Parts: sequence; structure tokens; C-alpha cells
Amino acid sequence: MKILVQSAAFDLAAEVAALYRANPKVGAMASFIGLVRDAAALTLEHYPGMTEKALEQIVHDACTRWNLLDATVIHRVGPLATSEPIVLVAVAAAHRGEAFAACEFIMDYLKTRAPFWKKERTAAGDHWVDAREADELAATRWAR
Amino acid sequence: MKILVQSAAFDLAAEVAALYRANPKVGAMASFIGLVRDAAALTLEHYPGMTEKALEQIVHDACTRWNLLDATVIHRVGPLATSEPIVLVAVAAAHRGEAFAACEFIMDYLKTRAPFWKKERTAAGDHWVDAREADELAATRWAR
Amino acid sequence: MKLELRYFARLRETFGRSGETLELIPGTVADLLQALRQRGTPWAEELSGERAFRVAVNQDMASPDTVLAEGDEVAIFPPVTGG
Amino acid sequence: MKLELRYFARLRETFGRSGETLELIPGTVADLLQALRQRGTPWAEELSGERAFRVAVNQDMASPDTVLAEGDEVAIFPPVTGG
Repeated sequence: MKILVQSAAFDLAAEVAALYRANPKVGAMASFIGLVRDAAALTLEHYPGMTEKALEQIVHDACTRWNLLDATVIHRVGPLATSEPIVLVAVAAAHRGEAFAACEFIMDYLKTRAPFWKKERTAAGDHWVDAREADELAATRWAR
Repeated sequence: MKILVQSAAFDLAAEVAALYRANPKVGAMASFIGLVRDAAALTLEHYPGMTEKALEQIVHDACTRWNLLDATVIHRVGPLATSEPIVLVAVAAAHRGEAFAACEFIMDYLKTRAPFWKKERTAAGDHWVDAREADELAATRWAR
Repeated sequence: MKLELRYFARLRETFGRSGETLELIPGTVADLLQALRQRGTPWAEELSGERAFRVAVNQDMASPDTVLAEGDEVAIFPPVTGG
Repeated sequence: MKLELRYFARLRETFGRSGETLELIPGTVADLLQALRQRGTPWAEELSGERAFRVAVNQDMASPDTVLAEGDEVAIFPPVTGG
């Protein structure tokens, strides 16, 4: 398991390859990248210590639900421009069903449980992004 | 839309970046890589012409179901060693729910509708891989 | 009518050929399969329905009652296993 | 008891500080919030419950009845918006 909160960009291919290279049991790699969309710029704030702990707990929960071989979560903080990647979630499993489900689960929980906050810079000025109810709904559907 | 059947390896990072770079509407990139697992070696055969047509139809169906911005499918053919990537599906959308669902849909249909056949080389000799009923079930659950 | 047959994967190996041109009186996929089974082993066994196989006509999936026409490309292959 | 308070994002800006050390008689998160609201604007408005906020104690999510102890790190922040 690899959990990182950093301002630097990440290398998707290197992160994904690190999860499957040298593990012949990996048959499926699901990955997700969230990007800055339709905005002039974003600044991401986090809660050092708690954020990493929350991400670890989320990945741990995913490993309890599904038979995963490995997972990486990298979330960027600080200023980010349009089309810059914000977050990477990559999950390695033997079969695709588990990899897809766990990757989506981690994103849904990250969105609603990990302490990050987005401030958007637009032509009309800066403002803190409001939490979306749709994200809360997406996370609650896993509570079966 | 980009559909390729090729023997060469693909570059995950370049393929994913090509889908979101220069399109500020993309907020979510879901991608999947299927790999040769626990086998000495595989040889992939396909039906030139029909395979590409089937993949295009599957991606087209996904675009009809979900609001996608772009998608790439690359499937390799020929001999492949353990841990080598076989297939890449990458989907760009505004929101993650659509990107995840479409990526998994494309994989499920590719597994059951696109004419590819795997021959496995093991210590006990070569054999053609049998189709899995689990794959057929995975595809039928989208027929709502 | 003249048909262009194509075989893939296990069936290509079992039939010992990747394709052939076949002359058939007008009919359906079922009629073609019947004609092939009459060749005896291994055609009879492979196309009896005991082992699953698929048929595509002009690169679209077909069923037994798909009507064939002059020059059609008919492919017979095992269930797919890509991805 | 002495508490280490931390504020994030919009609340950090509204309160004009990223944290503070606060002396409180033993109690719960609800008691702490009540003490902060008594400071008046902007504390009263932000912590009245009309705008959503979250509380974490020692970096775990907490509820109003979470009991606080000497030296606890208590963070107050808006609903999260990462990813």
C-alpha cells in the first residue's frame, strides 16, 4: 500500500507499473485520475497527519471488502491549473471486478471522508468549493 | 474515439494524457489494464476487421449510455509473457461515476463480444483458454 | 451460392485450415452447418452443438436462421476469450 | 483542560487563525462548540449548525457527544471537497 499527499505531479505509468511489475498474480489494474475541470485554477488544502490517516483507513477498508493485491493513492495539494491531475487511485487485483469496485469505493470515500478542501480561483474571485450531496450519496451506497 | 489492435506494447500515461490534455471538460479518467496472469505465456489471436468493428460498436454503445468525452481501447495480439499488459481501456468523462461505469462496461463486453482468443503455453503443453461463464454473467448485468 | 468460410483459434487448428471457399445451395447458417457436419470427423463433432461455437456473417454475429447470400463471409469460431 | 484547536479552509479564513490553544472545563465537543459560539460573530454564526461543519478529535471524526481530554487536538472544518 502506498499513500502520498504531495504538491508534485505523479507519473501514472510508473505508479501503475510498480503495482503489477514483479507480481505475476496481478491480472487487473483499475486506475482513476481526477482532474481540475473547467476552472481557472484550484488550491487544495489538507490536514497533515489526519489526511494520510484517513486515506490509509479507506484503502484498508477496501482491502477488507475485496481481495486486492496492492493499491496506491496519491493526492496533490497546493495550487493546480486546469487539466492538471489532482488525485490518482490505482488498484491491483487478480480479477477486474474486484479492481473496479475497490477503485471506485476508494474514490467515493476519499471524496467524502478524507480532509481536503478546494478553493477555486475564477474571474469573479476566489471561493471555497461546496461539498456535493451527490458525493455523499455515492459513498453511502457502499454501506450494505 | 481510438481503437487499436496491435502486437506492440502501449504507453498508459501517453494514452490517458491524450484523452484529457487539451480538453478542460475532462474531470475524470477511468482506465483499466488487463495483464497476463500466472501463465508462462499467452498467444492472442483475433479476427482482423471484425475485431475492430466489434470494439467500435462496444465503445459506441458506451457513448450512448453515458455522457463520455472520449475513449481509447487498445488490445494486443500475438505472443505475450507473464505480467505483460494485454488490453487498455481508458475513458474520459466530466464525472467519475460515468467514467467508471463506461470503463467496466467496455471491458465486460470486450470479454464476451470481441473476437479474441487466448492460447496458453504451460509446462503441460499448449491449450486454448475456455470462455468463462462469469464473464458472460458480468456482461448480461448491463442489459437493464 | 459461393461462401467464403473462415475459422479461428481452436476450430482453425482442428479443421486444419484458416478458411475455404464453399459452394452451397441457397439457405441459412443452419443449412451451412448441416452441410459441414456431413463431412464427418472432426466437423460432425465440433459443430454438433455439444461444444459451444459462434458464427459471424460478414463480421456480424449470426444465428442459425440467418439467411446467407452469394459472396458472404461466414466465420466459425469458439466463444471469445480476449481482454 | 487544555485543548489544541485547529481550523481549516473556509473556517480558518473566517476565524482568522489556523489554530489556538484553549482552556476549557472538562466536557464534550458540544461543550466546546458552545464555548466558541459565546465569542459572538463569526463563531456564533459558523458553529450554529446552519452551515455544515465537521469536528475531528485527535484526527478521528467526532460527534457532539465525544468526550474531550487534556491535550486533545480538536479540528473544526467544512465538509471535505477533495478528489
